[in-house]
Amino acid sequence: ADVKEVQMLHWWTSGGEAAALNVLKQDLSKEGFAWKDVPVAGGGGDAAMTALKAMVAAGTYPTASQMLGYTVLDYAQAGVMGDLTETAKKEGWDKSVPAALQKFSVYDGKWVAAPVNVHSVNWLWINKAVMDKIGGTQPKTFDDLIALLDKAKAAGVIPLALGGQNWQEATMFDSIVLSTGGPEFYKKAFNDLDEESLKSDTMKKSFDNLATIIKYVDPNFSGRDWNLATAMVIKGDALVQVMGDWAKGEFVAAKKTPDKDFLCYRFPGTEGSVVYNSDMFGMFNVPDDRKAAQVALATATLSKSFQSAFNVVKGSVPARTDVPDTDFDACGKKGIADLKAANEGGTLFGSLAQGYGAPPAIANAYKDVVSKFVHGQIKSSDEAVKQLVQAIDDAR
Amino acid sequence: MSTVATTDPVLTPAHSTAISLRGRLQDALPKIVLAPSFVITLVFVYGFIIWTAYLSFTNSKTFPSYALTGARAYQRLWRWTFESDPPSSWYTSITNMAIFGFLYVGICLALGLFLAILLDQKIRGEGLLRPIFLYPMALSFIVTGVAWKWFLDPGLGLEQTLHHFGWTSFHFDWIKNKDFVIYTVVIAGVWQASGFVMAMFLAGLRGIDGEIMKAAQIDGASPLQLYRRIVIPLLRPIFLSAFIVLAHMAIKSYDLVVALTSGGPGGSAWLPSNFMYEYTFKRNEMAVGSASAIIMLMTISAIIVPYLYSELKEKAR
Amino acid sequence: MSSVTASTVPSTAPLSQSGDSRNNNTRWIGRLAIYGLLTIFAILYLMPLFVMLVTSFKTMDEIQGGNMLALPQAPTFDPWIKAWGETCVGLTCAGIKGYFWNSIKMVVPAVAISTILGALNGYILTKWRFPGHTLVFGLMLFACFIPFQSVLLPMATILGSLGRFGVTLQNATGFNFGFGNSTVNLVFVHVVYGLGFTTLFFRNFYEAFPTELVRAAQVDGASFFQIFRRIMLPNSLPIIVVTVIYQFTNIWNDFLFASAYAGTGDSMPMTVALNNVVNTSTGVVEYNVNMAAAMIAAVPTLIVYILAGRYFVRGLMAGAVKG
Amino acid sequence: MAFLEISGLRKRFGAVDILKGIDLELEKGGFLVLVGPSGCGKSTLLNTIAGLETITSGDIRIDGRAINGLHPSKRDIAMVFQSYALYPNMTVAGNIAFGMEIRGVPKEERAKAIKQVSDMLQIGHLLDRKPSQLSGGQRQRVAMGRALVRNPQVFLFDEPLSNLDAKLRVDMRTEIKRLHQRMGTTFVYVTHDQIEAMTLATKIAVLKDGVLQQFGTPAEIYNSPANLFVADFMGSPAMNLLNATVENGAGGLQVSLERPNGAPLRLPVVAGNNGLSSYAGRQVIFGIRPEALTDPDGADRKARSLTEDDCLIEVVEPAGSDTFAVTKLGGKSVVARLRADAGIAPGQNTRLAFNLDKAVFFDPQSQLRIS
Amino acid sequence: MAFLEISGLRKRFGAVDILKGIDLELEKGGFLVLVGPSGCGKSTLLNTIAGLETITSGDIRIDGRAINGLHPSKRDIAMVFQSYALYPNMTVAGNIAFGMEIRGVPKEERAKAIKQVSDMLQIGHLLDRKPSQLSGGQRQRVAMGRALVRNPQVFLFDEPLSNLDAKLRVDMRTEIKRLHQRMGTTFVYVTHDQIEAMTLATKIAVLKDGVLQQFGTPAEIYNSPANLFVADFMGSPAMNLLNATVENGAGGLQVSLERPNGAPLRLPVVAGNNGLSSYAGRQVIFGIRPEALTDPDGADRKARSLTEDDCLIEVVEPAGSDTFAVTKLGGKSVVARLRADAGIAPGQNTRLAFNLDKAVFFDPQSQLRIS
Ligand SMILES: Nc1ncnc2c1ncn2[C@@H]1O[C@H](COP(=O)(O)OP(=O)(O)OP(=O)(O)O)[C@@H](O)[C@H]1O
Ligand SMILES: Nc1ncnc2c1ncn2[C@@H]1O[C@H](COP(=O)(O)OP(=O)(O)OP(=O)(O)O)[C@@H](O)[C@H]1O
Ligand SMILES: [Mg+2]
Ligand SMILES: [Mg+2]
Repeated sequence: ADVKEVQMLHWWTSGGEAAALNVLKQDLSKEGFAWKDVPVAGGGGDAAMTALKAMVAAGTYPTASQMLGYTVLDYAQAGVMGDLTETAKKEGWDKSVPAALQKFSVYDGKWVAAPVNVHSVNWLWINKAVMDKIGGTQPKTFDDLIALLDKAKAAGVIPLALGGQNWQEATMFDSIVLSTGGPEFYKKAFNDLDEESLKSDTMKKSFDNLATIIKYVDPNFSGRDWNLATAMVIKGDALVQVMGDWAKGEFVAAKKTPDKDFLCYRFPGTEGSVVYNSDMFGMFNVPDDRKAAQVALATATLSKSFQSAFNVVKGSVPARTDVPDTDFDACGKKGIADLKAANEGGTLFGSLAQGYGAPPAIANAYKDVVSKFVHGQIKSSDEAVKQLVQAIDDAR
Repeated sequence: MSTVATTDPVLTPAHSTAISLRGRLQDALPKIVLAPSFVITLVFVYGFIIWTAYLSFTNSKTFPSYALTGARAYQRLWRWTFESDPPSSWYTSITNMAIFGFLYVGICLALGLFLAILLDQKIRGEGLLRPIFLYPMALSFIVTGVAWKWFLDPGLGLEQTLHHFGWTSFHFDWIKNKDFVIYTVVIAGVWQASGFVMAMFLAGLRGIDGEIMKAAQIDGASPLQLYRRIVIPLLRPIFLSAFIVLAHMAIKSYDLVVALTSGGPGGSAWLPSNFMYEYTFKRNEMAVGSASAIIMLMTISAIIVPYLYSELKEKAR
Repeated sequence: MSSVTASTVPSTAPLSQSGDSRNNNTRWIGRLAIYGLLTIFAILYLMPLFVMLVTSFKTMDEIQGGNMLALPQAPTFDPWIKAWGETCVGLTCAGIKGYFWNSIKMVVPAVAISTILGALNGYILTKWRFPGHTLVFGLMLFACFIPFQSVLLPMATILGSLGRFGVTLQNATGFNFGFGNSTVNLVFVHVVYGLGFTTLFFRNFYEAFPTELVRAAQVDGASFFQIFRRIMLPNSLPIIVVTVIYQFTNIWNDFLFASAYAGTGDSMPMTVALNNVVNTSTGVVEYNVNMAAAMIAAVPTLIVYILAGRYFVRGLMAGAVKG
Repeated sequence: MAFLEISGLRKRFGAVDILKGIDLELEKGGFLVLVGPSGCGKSTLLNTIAGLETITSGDIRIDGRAINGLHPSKRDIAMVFQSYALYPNMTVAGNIAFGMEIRGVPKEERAKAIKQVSDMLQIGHLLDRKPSQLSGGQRQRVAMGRALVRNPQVFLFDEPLSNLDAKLRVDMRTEIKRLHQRMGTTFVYVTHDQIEAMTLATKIAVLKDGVLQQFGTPAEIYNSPANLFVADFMGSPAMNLLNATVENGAGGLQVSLERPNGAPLRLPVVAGNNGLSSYAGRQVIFGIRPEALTDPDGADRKARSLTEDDCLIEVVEPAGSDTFAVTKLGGKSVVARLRADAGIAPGQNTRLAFNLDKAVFFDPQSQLRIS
Repeated sequence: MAFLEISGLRKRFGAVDILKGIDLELEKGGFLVLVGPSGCGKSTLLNTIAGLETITSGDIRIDGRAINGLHPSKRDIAMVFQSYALYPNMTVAGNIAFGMEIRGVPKEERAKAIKQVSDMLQIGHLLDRKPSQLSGGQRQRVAMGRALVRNPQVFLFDEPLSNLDAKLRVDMRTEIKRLHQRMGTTFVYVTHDQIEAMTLATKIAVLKDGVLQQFGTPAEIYNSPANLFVADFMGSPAMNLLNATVENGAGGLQVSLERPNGAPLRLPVVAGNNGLSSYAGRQVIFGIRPEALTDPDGADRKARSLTEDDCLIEVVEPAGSDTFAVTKLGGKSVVARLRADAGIAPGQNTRLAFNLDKAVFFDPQSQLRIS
């Protein structure tokens, strides 16, 4: 490969994301580095990770690859990641990047990845027109939420828009657990995988809450893509969706404005906490002559200008806490503030559903259980808790 | 033959070495030509199967690790094999495989043959119809999966359309139902592959000697009997080909399930290939993925080998 | 001739017509049933295509708002234009048109090589049998079932080593042998894993091929390869068509190997590009463009179907042997 | 009324006329043998009767019923194909029994029929083999067995004995004759074997290039060929056809034949051949069969007009039961059939006897027989 | 030294012995005709010579060189297959020229050769057709053309004329004979046609069930059959083989045959048949060919021992050139060949002449000829 070239494996192929990456590409080209695109979309990065594994097996490392959470650590453990500590020091990443993220971008004291953004998943997305019609207000507790959903139901609107795919269900459940058990509980159960918490009554209550809320979903939800669920809210067929902040992109694409056409609230009972996931650019152990390009990429990625430009488009918030929020919309501004607060207050938690709470084997086992519960293969919350403990134990 | 070879050089020593050298090369030529294919198969298929089998006894996670750690992966699979309430993903996969494999192969064979026979009746516009039945193969399932998903979705597709036209009692929500979702996979799978099976049978039909068909007609065979007694038995080798192709597609149907059902409600549409892919690449439990691959291969050989044996034995005489 | 027909037919018309017309009636009903069935099936098969086609001419608003099966209210060609020349595949936004060539460069050699090898293998396994031929065939056949997921990594390792070997070789000799070239790699992989099928197809077709013809050609002095080229191949058109259809489709549509071994822009095959257009993790999905792109991507395969279909000829072996 | 009626039958393949208006009538239980040069359309005619080829124009009736459009399986016909067309996937027994099976004949009955017909065809030991494991003649017999087990309205046989050895062929021929007499079924039979044609047929149809040349009983065809083609075609070795001049000689009408050396050969013609007298002084074609031209010792002593003369023998062909000698007459090679040990040698002058009772005469222009 | 030598040749298919030790020698330029009942192994023998079937044991040599392991394409052999085996994708011309093309014969030369051979086979007008568009006989001629254009060391013909009409067959036979004489190539030829066998062969091999019964010149085979099988097999209609008792009669040795009605028929035997005298008083099998048993008018007047007697005619079969009559003698049906218009009728007593010069005798136990 050409030494003045950045080979970048990623799965950001669609409109907004690609446009955002283009900013990076242009930043690099200003410094004289060419961008060699290796896009592999599909399955939320599954296909890309498969391709990456093949590349690593073949010994043809890309300069960098988009990666999620524990994957970075796996690759670092396998000894294929590069070392960006010098750059990190120079750029002061240690201070600006939240510690929760550093858990994944620093391995064995060495910076191996550059975080690009922080998504948070404990959001409610609400159609304002419908909200106004049924006279609802922002729900503050889980029960508020149920009351609101009841109102919608009475008005003949689908109360809750949900896509019946396991990651969507689990993502919603992340929020429910946080809301039901509080920050401490969430951390213990879903980040530390504490068995006692996992089989506690609080967890059972969480499942019961899930069972309650799932009743407000229309019967055809199974298998629905998340963006179709979002579309239901946009069109006013449904009142609310529980989804990560990437859903905002759909609203924006449909030319809707926050607070005017739609509302973004934290999931009731999770105010002050942020359940996050983050995209990272893992940096590979490339030959020395390609290092310069890699450093340039890492620097550009964590530059404030890029962080701002990218995240405005992506709907997420910057991965460093010192980026001004001027270009962000209302929801974005709220997100930045929340992240900052959570980081400082120690209430920034990795999303288990999104692979930031535990390694993929466990995260997927968790999704299995939630999904089976939602679709009735697991019939009671007792059973669900038992299954959850068992599945996580298996996958450890 | 062997006796001949020994007498050969004795009687005409002068020529025979040259002749037999060339003759031997000549004799060996078929084997020489076949050898690369065979060696490639041995290395890249059987070599890799052994590699996979090896991995299944290690503790490989994200990456292969080569320290043998015992049959833990198999123990887990074994336990999962009987976890039916709630069903483990593995249990779902293999039961789905049985349903899907049976229906998919069966319906594709039947429908493919049926269409081929229809098309073989000196049809005008055969050239137009053939690609219509074949084109589902050509389209990437990533996209056709979406189209099917909509089509089968009670809120978007067929059901809603029929309601729209006044047939409001029509109800078809298999794709949303954990007990029926696998049948929608069968439908889409059949739609995709039966055209190719048709093409295979059509090729077979075109190869049958017309005189034999005439003879059967003279013997008084009705068209039905003609096909049942003469044509279909003559297509036996094609059945073998079609069966292998379909069985392999059934076993490898991965994107079909994902694109159409995203795994189905609660993972109820999984097939073993989904399981394999999930564990090997998504869950980074390569040992389990490898073990499931080996078990799949063993199951296949338990089904295929006797079939192959009976099919090939007879011909070899 | 026509005058003769005209003069002879009337004399026998009354009787023959009564006989004929009854038979003609049943024949007519039969034909009608056949065409009817074929039409019904054609419609069923076309249904999903209809959904795709309709969608590809709709605007996004309409897709999100309306019935999937409804005709477009305001048909638009934009999705097609976009799919062809504007949509983004990763960061390159020039549509999918550029990726055809990558795929063709890979598919054509892979199909040709695997078909020819399969034909040769089938020829040998039926007409040049040797002890153990059944075992060899059985092994090649069972190879069809190997899950591609489990060959992905070891194959990558081997291809990687070959690539490094190629670099060394190139440095030493100054000549590029193609090792490590991702197109070459893909051709290789597809040939390896297509062989089982192509061999299967041809072997089972040649099983019924009259051995007398091979013998006659041998007596005529034809060599192993001459018999293959002059006698076997010309009489295998239908199975060649089937094999080409199968291989072309599978290789053209393969995503797993293509994404793993040739994901970079310069050699990215069509499917990876299409996948990148269609699949999105957290972005907006443009269904109309996706559908259009999928249909455009399938055009070469369709062309193959239509062209190859002409060689589904009947009666190839007629008149060859008695028996 | 005729059982099998073919009228104005025409068949073309693409631009080529293969059958050019065939008219035939065969009574129920008749045995029609089709003969003609290779490629003249015999198999095609059989195929049209069976319904395996469409008819371009014309009519085929069986028992008064036009069957033009009738499907082959409805015609109640059994056929032996020239190319056998055995079912390769079935055993010999399966091949033979298929037609009965289709008709729902009970198993025991089938077994009995198979046994009977396979014994007759001497293929009893082959019943479990597949066609690919049989010799050419065995295949042919299976093809015949497949037809013979059935009891159809019409049998169609396309050169069913061509690959059998002489002995077997005679046996089979006898069996066929017996079968025909016993069952009274109508047969249409293609053969190139003159003896088969003569012994089996109740009627012979001679075809040439898709045109019917003559249709009659074997004796008519052999003794009174309608034209030069039929005369030449039927009989083996063929009838000698020589240029001759009709003369009014001393003892009545006579024909004169040129000889290579010297005086023409003059042969008196039996009185009563009226047509010939009008040709006096003109050229005719004189036809005499080899068996009517023998060594005097072997000649028919009862013949009304037997003429002997010396001829120069050019070639001698011993053929076991006979010896054929070739001489030259009327500018042509003439074949005589002599006894096996007539003791002649090429280059010698040998006395030959001409049996003029058996001579026929043709008009050189119209090629038709003068009668 | 022999050109084609076959020694101890054995061939088995699976568990069945097909050829059971064949020994043959044929001189260069010889014409070997293989005859034998259907399924006796003729085609198999031809195939082993061509190298198309492997040999189980034994040796085949051409020109002193063992060719057992040699590839068919290297044997320099041309062959006509019983099943034709035409290349369906090639035209007639292509079929004929294929072998030459493979051998790199220039185009003009090929064209010339095609022209020549297709004229000879009368298929010149079919050169552009595909095999599927030909009649059976035309296909067979193409198969023959494919062999005849070549100039190999050995020609192998497997029933090459079986589907041709009698006239064409005679023409072809003559052409083959001419070709053989002109080229001096060695021929191995399978036929069921007795006349073909007799007229073409320099040597005939009679096979039965994979065992060579007799190998000799045509005259030897016809006149001195080695055993009952050969006697019975060669000749059409077959030789009459009757149970007889040898007696020392008044005029020397005589044989006595039973007759259905009354006194046995006594026939004096030509002196010099030494072997027979030791059988005096014992049963033998008396063989006489139909042509040696005729109406007295048609009998060979030169025969040394001609006996006439009345026989009861049971069946009469007119066959154009001859009439065959069946009578009963020695407990068996006996066929006599009479002149075409011998004027006999079934049920009548008719005088028949026995030509004892031509009689042969066999030992009933060993079935071998007594000489
Ligand atoms: N593949 C085979 N397996 C078993 N037996 C076979 C096979 N091929 C031929 N035979 C048997 O071998 C014997 C000899 O066959 P071959 O073809 O040589 O006979 P043939 O003398 O040519 O007879 P025909 O005159 O009928 O052509 C036959 O009895 C036949 O049934
Ligand atoms: N499909 C075809 N296309 C064109 N011509 C054909 C076709 N089939 C047969 N013919 C021609 O029709 C003529 C008659 O063929 P047919 O098979 O009836 O001859 P046949 O009398 O049976 O001859 P044989 O004695 O050689 O079998 C032949 O000259 C043949 O070449
Ligand atoms: Mg014919
Ligand atoms: Mg034979």
